This record gives sequence, structure tokens and C-alpha cells, in this order.
Amino acid sequence: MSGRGSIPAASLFGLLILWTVAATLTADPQVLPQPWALAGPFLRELQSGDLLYHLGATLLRVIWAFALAMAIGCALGLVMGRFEKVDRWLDPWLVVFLNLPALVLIVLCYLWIGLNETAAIIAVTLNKVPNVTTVIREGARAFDPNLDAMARVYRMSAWTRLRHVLIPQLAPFITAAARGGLAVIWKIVLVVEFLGRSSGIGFQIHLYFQLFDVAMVLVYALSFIAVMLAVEWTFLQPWERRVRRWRVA
Amino acid sequence: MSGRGSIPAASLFGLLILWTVAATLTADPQVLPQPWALAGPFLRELQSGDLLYHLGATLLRVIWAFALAMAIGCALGLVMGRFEKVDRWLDPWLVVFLNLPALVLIVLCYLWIGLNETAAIIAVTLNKVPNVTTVIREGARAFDPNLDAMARVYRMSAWTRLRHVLIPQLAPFITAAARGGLAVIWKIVLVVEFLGRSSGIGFQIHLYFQLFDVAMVLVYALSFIAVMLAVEWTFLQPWERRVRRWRVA
Amino acid sequence: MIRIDVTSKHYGESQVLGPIAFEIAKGETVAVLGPSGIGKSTLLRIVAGIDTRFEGTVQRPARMAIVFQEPTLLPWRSVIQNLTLVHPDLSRDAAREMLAKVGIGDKADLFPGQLSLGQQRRLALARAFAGNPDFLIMDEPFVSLDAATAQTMLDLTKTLIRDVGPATLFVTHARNEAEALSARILELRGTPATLGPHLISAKEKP
Amino acid sequence: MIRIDVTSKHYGESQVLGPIAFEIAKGETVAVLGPSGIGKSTLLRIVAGIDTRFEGTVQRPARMAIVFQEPTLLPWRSVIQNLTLVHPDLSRDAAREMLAKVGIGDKADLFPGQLSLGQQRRLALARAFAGNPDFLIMDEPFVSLDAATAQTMLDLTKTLIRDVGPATLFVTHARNEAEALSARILELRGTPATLGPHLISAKEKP
Amino acid sequence: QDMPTVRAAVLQIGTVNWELATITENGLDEKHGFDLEVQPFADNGATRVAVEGDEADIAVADWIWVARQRAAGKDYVFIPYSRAVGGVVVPEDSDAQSLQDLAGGKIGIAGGPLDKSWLILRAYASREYGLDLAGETEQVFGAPPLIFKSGLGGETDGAINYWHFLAKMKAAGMRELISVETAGTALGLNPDTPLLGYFMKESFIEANPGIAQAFYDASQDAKGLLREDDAAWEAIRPRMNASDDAQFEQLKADFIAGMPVRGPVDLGGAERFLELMAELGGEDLVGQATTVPDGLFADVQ
Ligand SMILES: Nc1ncnc2c1ncn2[C@@H]1O[C@H](COP(=O)(O)OP(=O)(O)OP(=O)(O)O)[C@@H](O)[C@H]1O
Ligand SMILES: Nc1ncnc2c1ncn2[C@@H]1O[C@H](COP(=O)(O)OP(=O)(O)OP(=O)(O)O)[C@@H](O)[C@H]1O
Ligand SMILES: [Mg+2]
Ligand SMILES: [Mg+2]
Repeated sequence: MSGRGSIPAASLFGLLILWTVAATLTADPQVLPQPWALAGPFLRELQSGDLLYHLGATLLRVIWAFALAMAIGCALGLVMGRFEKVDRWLDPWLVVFLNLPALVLIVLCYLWIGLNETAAIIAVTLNKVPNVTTVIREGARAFDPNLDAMARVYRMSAWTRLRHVLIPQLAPFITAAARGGLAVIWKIVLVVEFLGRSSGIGFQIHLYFQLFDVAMVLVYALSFIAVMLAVEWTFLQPWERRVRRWRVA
Repeated sequence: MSGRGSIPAASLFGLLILWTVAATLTADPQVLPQPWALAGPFLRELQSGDLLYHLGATLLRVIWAFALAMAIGCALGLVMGRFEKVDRWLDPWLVVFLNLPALVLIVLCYLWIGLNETAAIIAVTLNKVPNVTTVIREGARAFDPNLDAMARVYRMSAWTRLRHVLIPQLAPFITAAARGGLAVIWKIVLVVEFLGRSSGIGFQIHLYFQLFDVAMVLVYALSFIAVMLAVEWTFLQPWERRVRRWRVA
Repeated sequence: MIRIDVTSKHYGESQVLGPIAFEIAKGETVAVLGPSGIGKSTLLRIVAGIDTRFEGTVQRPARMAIVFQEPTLLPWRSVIQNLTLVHPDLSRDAAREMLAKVGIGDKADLFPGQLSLGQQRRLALARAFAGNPDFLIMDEPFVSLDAATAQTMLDLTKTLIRDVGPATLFVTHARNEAEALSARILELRGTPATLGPHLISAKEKP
Repeated sequence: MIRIDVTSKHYGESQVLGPIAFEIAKGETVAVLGPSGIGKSTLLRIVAGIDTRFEGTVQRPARMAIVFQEPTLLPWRSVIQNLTLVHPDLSRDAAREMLAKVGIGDKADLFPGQLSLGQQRRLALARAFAGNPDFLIMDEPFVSLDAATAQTMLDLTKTLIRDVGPATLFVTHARNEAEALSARILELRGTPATLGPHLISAKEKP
Repeated sequence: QDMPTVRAAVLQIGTVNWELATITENGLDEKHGFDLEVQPFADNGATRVAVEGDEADIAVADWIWVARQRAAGKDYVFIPYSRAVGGVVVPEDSDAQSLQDLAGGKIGIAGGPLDKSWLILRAYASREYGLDLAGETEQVFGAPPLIFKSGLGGETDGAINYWHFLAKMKAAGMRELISVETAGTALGLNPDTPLLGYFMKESFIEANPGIAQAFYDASQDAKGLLREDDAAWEAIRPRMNASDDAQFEQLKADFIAGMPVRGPVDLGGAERFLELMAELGGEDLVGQATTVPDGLFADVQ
């Protein structure tokens, strides 16, 4: 376990060194401050409670949108991947929604539903669902027909089939969608927050960008990244290792 | 072929009807105009040449960034998926770059490289590479070890292995990354254009959004979507059908 | 009572099966013989209801068990789960006992990928036997096994047929297997494949 | 000259192979026998250089050909491409001829998934034969085939060995196959598996 | 109590906050019979979405924009707030002495091709020097902070930015080549016409009679305080993000210089201004507002 932890630590340390070099070359703390120059602002924001407040607000939105988008996207992707007919009908919609600019969807949601949390979360979800759907659909198209036949002949229940036959085959696609998904969601949450919320990391980042305070922008951005790294290491990767056990055994 | 084309057409028509209903319910052309209300502005922009100019600018950026991001992302993903060691080292970087807000990367690129086309394309590429990498990495992790062993014993050349053993296994992941990729790239291009370019769909959309001219925002957004639908139908889907032939046969 | 009445089966342009009709009574065993590539697996898939794109009708009971020509296991679930997930009513103890019968009792907690191919095939057999089916379909069930193990499997099959009494349809290249199970023999011949002239079945011989 | 000297092979805690050492001369044929699950495939994978996690050393030539226990084809490439991609020097005509020899000449442009399992196995054999290898490794190459087809394959193998003269190592459950190829027989026994006492090889018999 | 609440959607870092903070901190809202509630947002578009979606009652915009919306059927009404507009700044060591000298160079512009400062300067260049500024220079449109930074870094030969960024650029040593006010005056525009203002819906005024006047009074009171009382500036200094005294003083001076005189808007001046904008920006900018729509300017004294 200590061996497993040491490489990521060393790797992150390498990134830090790269940053230091870049900052030294840039030689302009307004464009790229040295990593340690962020410690002060970070502690200040932490103590004032601002950081945690905004981080909490963003995380809440990300979690909601993530859960909704994954649930809807997986269901849609599964159905579209398995049933050619449904796919034919829904595919053009998928392309349209996939390529509808975030801005348009967000503004429409805000105008229809109001400038509130529901609208924000729905906007993010709508933006993200098509992404998840496309990835899962590819996975569903690659199902092994022999296992399907086996499950059918032995009359496995729908739930068992889903859980033990289909989802394990989808696993790499689900992890890809989840990982990429979190990142995309958080990018959209930033836009959503900057277009119509009064809290959240996106709100703060845009604020400080307007003020050209790159240090604060980085403090907020990196706080979220730290949370994401924690999520990677405590949830996603252990889960991945578990579902991949059969491959390496 | 006519049978194949008619369902998408009907499906898009359904979307149009949905839009009409929504617009009628909204009853405020400034929030959501009727579809046919866009015909006028669309023709105007088309005739003035503005639409094609900005569409061209955006497409050029999208194509460049797409090509770069797919190439780099596929290579990285393949290497990280196959070599556990490399993966251990690069994984934390991947998570960091995956979750670095688009804004931060874009602003840093503009500040370092200057407010020019190169910076814009690099910014988009950097934003997108981690997404492609995560998807392809999952695919590379799911490679069939038996085929690998076969290729090794028969000493297939590296190129043949890549082309005929590895890439076909990656195909669903590549399509997922490409399709989701185009969409994400274009979302980022919008931000890039709005932050520091003087042309492109994103630039126009933000301009008209500032003027609260939803009709024009939609004209520009839908033009791009139309191009994407064309790309789907003329490139992506035929390619997909080709590489999937062996599954359905 | 199982009634098979296939008029024809095409893959694209080429016709693989011609008219094939036969019945299998409860407790009866039928062996299908024929050269490689004639259409035996195709026929079995039609009988099992996996392939529905054919001309004709098939009557079959609901409780079926099948042994495919390849093991077709869930590689991401343990050996024992490959039994218990497919047969939710099967207790873990009964499952272990079944594994022991086919000689892989010590492998219960491994993944199928950690078994040798012969062991995987035996797991597939165990899975088929565990459900006490009304209709047992097997596609070359005893290949890839050494003589002693093959004999054990054959005996297990005999015991199952005696105790549970399913209708059994199986493909084999080894006439002695068919005889050991006292099976009525159907031989596929020609292109498109049809049933060959009636052969003396093992049952009728003595 | 092929020299195999395996001291041990473990999967996790459990040791599968004990000390196993033998040599195969150019042109010589060696058959490995043993019950299912003893470690025959494991040994073959070590010999072929696929599995490198073992104690011991193996000397082998570069030009090898292998027939796995399962066909292991490229399902997304046509039947003929499965030959020509693996052997870039093989002309399309030669490939077609090879396919005809194993009895699937009319299937050249189908995908492997459109073949019966027996046909897939024959394609895997064709792939191994097509390269004129110095060392031919085969894991139960003739199962799942009817008697006539199996005989054809056996004859093809004999011809190859006569014409090209590779060292051959193959696994089988059928002693008659070993004899037909005049193979020296090695028998795996026990846990961990070791070579059984020297048996009278087919060659020495007459 | 039944004092009406006025919900203002503003940019968190907008300069309008200085005035609104002065109002709330000095109780000027209660004095004039309403309760001011400030909702911060991160983007101008967001504040406008907020008013349109009835999540806020007022926001800030220039009156050309409000006129455009009104002509398109919205019942927006404009209440003057500031006439502060920008100008062009050039690096300290630049040789440029007039707009003419920027020909062939690169200009960074915040706010896009329809930015009012940019349009007025174009008109001025064409009138004064017969110079097609848009044609003769390369324009880089970008987010204000990027224009700020690339201006300071010398990547652009000239920069047009929002006034508070301009104040910072000037404080950093950049030189104002020409202010939009000068250019506008030379074009015959009334420099006292306030460009920026609050807008609210007519329906809101109907529901709260007298609210427009009350709000205007409070705004004027706040301006008075800021004009006369340094303590009022000290109170809002933390919001100003001035990194040094020079910036603080420049921001303060420019803010005060941008205060419009009390009283109704000069309709004639507005009409001329709109005409010029329509000529320069075309329908893209003004929409259907070819003349000042009736009732655009709130009836405030
Ligand atoms: N990855 C693995 N992890 C653990 N045990 C394994 C693994 N692979 C194989 N084994 C075990 O090693 C033993 C030998 O397997 P191997 O495949 O070599 O058998 P075999 O002699 O080829 O049998 P068969 O005739 O059935 O193919 C088996 O008991 C199997 O369970
Ligand atoms: N999807 C398909 N498309 C086209 N032809 C197919 C397809 N599947 C099978 N065939 C052809 O149908 C014929 C019968 O195949 P089948 O698998 O039923 O043979 P089999 O009798 O089971 O042979 P084996 O003993 O080798 O398993 C073969 O010639 C095969 O090439
Ligand atoms: Mg078969
Ligand atoms: Mg084996």
C-alpha cells in the first residue's frame, strides 16, 4: 500500500517542480505565481470559510448532476445500443443535444425554470447526458452475443442479467464515462455558476479572473482538483481494481 | 438507403415539432423563437457571408484541435493502458489536467503564447487530450491477452499489430472518444473564442447573447449542429458500420 | 414432448439446413452426428430458441439447460458464482458438491479464466446439470478431456438422465458416446443438411 | 535444437509445474499427454515464450507457429486475412490453397465468426502450417473434428513435418494421434506436474 | 413593514457595487422607502437573465441595449447611473500621438466589435482623419482581463477596455491616447448623456409606484456622499481591488468624473447618439430601435 501511494506522490511532486520551473520562466506572478505563493491566499480563504462554502456548493451540484446524468445516460445508452430501432430514432436527437452549446441549454433552463438550483442542476445534467449516452451505447453494441444467449436459455432474471452479465461487460465504458464525465460536468458547472449562480467555485473563478487574480483562480481550481484526486483514489480506483480483478488474475 | 434516411428525417422532424410546442408554450420569441422565425436571420447571415466566415473559422479550429487531441490522446491512452508502470506515473497528471478548468488552461495559453490562433488551438487540444486518454486507456486495459500472445508468437510487425489487432479492439472506444470528443471540443472552442478570438461561432454566440438575441444565437448554434450531423452521417456512421461489420455478420 | 420442424435455415444467400423434423420424448436421448461445418450447432441453436431466424417451428419446454461448444462462462464471476447466479435456487453447498462431482471442487473461488480449458468445459457441464432441466442440450460436451475424465462426465450425464429424466439432445463426433448414453442417432448429411436415412439406434441394437 | 528446462511454475501460491526438462531435436515430434488440468497448456505457453513468469530457462528458435487450445483468430478480419496478415510473405493464392487444404476454401471472405467451431480450428491449423515454422506448437489440435476431417488434418501435419521438418511439440488426449505422428510421448503426472517415467515412444516401438 | 424590496442583480466585482454598497451601508434605501437586496453574479449576461427571469428587479446595462430590448417588445425602463466610458490607451513608450498612428497596428478590444467605445472611436477616426480604423488595424477581441494583460505586456499597440481596467492600466503607466468623451464631443454628441444605467421592468414600477424615483434619489444621494466624503470611499475601498494608492486614486477620480448630472436625460442628445450608433453598428447593435423608443427613460427628476 505504501509502495502504491509513493508513485502518485512522486508524480505529483514532479508536476509541482514543472510548475515551479514554468513560473520561474514566466517570471510574472500575475500570470503564473509560484506554487508556494498560493499558500497564503489558500489559508486565508480556508479560514474565512469562503473556500469551503463555495466548494460545498459546487460539489453538491456536481454530485447531483453526476448521479442524474450517469443514471439517465446509462439507461439511454443501454437501450440505444441494444435496440437498433430505438437507436435509429433517437440518434439524431443525440447528435443535436451533444452539439448544442452549453450556453444555449443553460440560458434556456434559467429562463424557463428560473435562476435557481434546480435549473442549474438540470442544465448540467442535460449537457452531460448525451456524452454518457454515446459512450455507453458503444459499450452496449459490443456485448457478447454468446453470453446473451446463455442468459436467455437459462432464463436468468432481468436484474441478474443486468448486474452480472451486462454491467461487467460495460465496466470499462462506465469507468470511462464516469471519469470523463466528472471532468465535463465540472466544466459545465463552472459555466452554469458563472451564468447564473451566486456561489460555487465557478462563480469565484470567474470573479477572480475578472480581477485578474490568477493566484486566487488557481487556489479555487486546485481545491476542486484536490477533491477529485481524493475521489479518484478513494472511490474510483479501488472500484476499478475490484471489477478488473478477473482480468489480471 | 432511402429507408435508412427516412427515420432520421422523421426523427428530426419530431424534434422540430417539440420545439414548436415549446416555443408556443413559452410564448416569448425573445426567450425561444419559433423555428421558422429563424429562417429570415439565417438567410441574412448566409447572404452577408458572416455565417460562413465564422463557421469556417470555428471548423478550422475544431478540426485542428480534434486531430491533435485524438492523435495525442490515443497514443497516451494506449501506452497508459498497456504499461502499468507508465500509468502509475502519469495517472495523477491525467486527473489534474482532466479537472483543470477550461478557463484556467485557456487563459494561461493566451497569456503565454499570445492572443492568437496557435494559443487557441493549443488550449482546446490541452483541454481535450485528457478526455480522449481516459477513454482509450480503458479500452487498452480491456485488450484480449490471447490475441496478444498470438501476435507475439507469430512475430507480427508492430504496425500490423497496431492496425489489425489493437485498433479493432479499441474501435468502440475510439468512436466513443471521437463522438464525445467533437462535442466537447466544440464546447471548449466556444469558450476559447469568447475569451480571446475575433471570429468563430463562439464569438458570435456570445455577442448575440450579450444582445439577448436568442434567434441569432440559435442560428449560429444550429448551423454548427447541422455540420456535425453531416459529419456523423457522411463519415462517422459509415465508418462505424464498416468496422462493426464483423459483429453483425 | 419436444417437436422440431425446421423447413430451412439460411445464412444470407446460402442455405445451411434443409427440412429437418423429429421429436424427442421425455426421458429420451438423441445424438446428432455429422461432419464439421454441416450445421449441427446451427440446429441446436434453433432448437434452443437462440436463433429465431429460420423457417419452421419448434416446441420446447421452458426449463432448459445448454452446454455450448465453447464454455461460455461469466469470466468476471467466480467459478461457484457461475453456478449460483444462473441457478438462484441452488444453495452454495449444493453448488460446491456439483463442482466436486465434475472434479473442480478446489477451484470454487477462482475466476473461470484461471481454469484450464477442460476444467472450464466441466464447469459448463456442472452448470447444465445443476438446474435439473426438462430439456438438456449439449454441443460436443466431452471433447478436450482425457479418457478418464470424459468417462466420469459421461457417467454423470447418465446419472442425471436416470434421476431427473430430461429429454436430451446432443452433438458428438464419437459414436461410442452416443452408444454409452443409449441415444437415438440422427445423422446430418448434405448441403443443405438434412437427416440421413434412419440408422440403427443404439437402443434398438440389442 | 530446443532445450526446455523448467524448475517450477506457480500460479499465486500453488505450484503447477515441478522440474521438467527435455529437448526436442530438429524434425523431432514430441507429444505431451496428461489429464485435464494437469498443466499441459501452461507448459506449452512457457515453451512458446508467452508466459515468462516461471523459474527455469527455455531455448527456442525465432520462427514459431502455435495452435492454441482455442482458435484465437482475429474476428474482425476475413478468414483469408487471418492468414495473410500473420504471414505477410504469403501470397493470396497460396493462402487460398492453404484454406482449401483444410477444407474451408469456400469461406475465404467470411469473418471467422461465420465459421463453425471446427472450421475455426482448421483455420488456426492453416495459420500455423502456412508459415513453414522451425518450431510448431499445438494444443489439442484435432479435437472437435469428425473422424474423417481429423484424419485429413493429421495427414496435413505429417506432410508438413516431412517437407519442412520443424521440431513439433503438441498436446493430445488421444494416444493414437501421437502414434500417427510417430511422436516421442511425454506424460505429465502429479501435483506439481512432472514428467512421468519414460514411456516407450512410438518411434522406439517397431 | 411593507417597504418594497428591490432586488439588484449585479456583477460581483462591478463598479456599480460601490454605489449600491454606499446606499445600503448608509441606509439610503430605507430613507427613500425601499429595501435594497444585492445579488452578485459573475457575468453580465447572468444579471440580464436574472431580470428577464424575474429573479431580480434591476440590473445594469447601457441604454442602447435597453432601447434595443424595448423596441423588441420588452417593457424595460432605463434609470441613469453613469456616463463613464472608456478610451484608448497605449504603452508609455509608444510613439502614437493620435488614432492615426495606430494604423497598421493591433488593437485589443474588450467587449466585442459592437463595443460602444470602439464604435465612437471608429466614427471619430473616419470623421477626423478619413481613416477606416477597423480596416487599417488588426483587432483582437477578448475578455477584459486578457486585454488588460496583453496591453500591459505590449502585445497590442493600443487597448480599449472597460473604464475600471483602463484606470488600472493608466495607473500602471499607460497613456490615454484619446478618451471616448473627447471623441464623442467632437462628433457633436452631448457628453452629459449617461450611457450606463439601471433598468427595471415597467410592470415592476406599476406594482411599486414611485420606485423609480426613489431608487434614483438613493443613487443620487450615494453619489453625493462619494463626491464629498472621503470616508465613504474608505468604506468601500476593500471592494475596489485597488492594489495600491495610485490605482485607488485613479479609480476614484474616474468614477467621480463619470457621474452624470442630476435630472432627466437630454432626449435630443440621446437621439443623436442612437442615430450614430445605428449608422455604425447597424441592426446588429440597435436591433429595431432606430429611434429612441417612447418611455425608455424613466421619468425621474
Ligand atoms: N491464471 C491462473 N491462476 C491460477 N491457476 C491457474 C491459472 N491458469 C491455470 N491455472 C491452473 O493450472 C492448472 C493447469 O492448467 P492448464 O491450463 O495448464 O491445464 P491443462 O493441462 O492444459 O488442462 P486441459 O487439458 O484441461 O486444457 C489448472 O489446474 C488450472 O486451474
Ligand atoms: N453467421 C454465419 N454466417 C454465415 N455462415 C455461417 C454463419 N454461422 C455458421 N455459418 C455456416 O454454417 C455452417 C454450419 O455451421 P455450424 O456451426 O452449425 O457447424 P457444425 O456442424 O456445428 O460444425 P462443427 O462440428 O465444426 O462445430 C458452416 O459451414 C458455417 O460456415
Ligand atoms: Mg458446432
Ligand atoms: Mg489445456
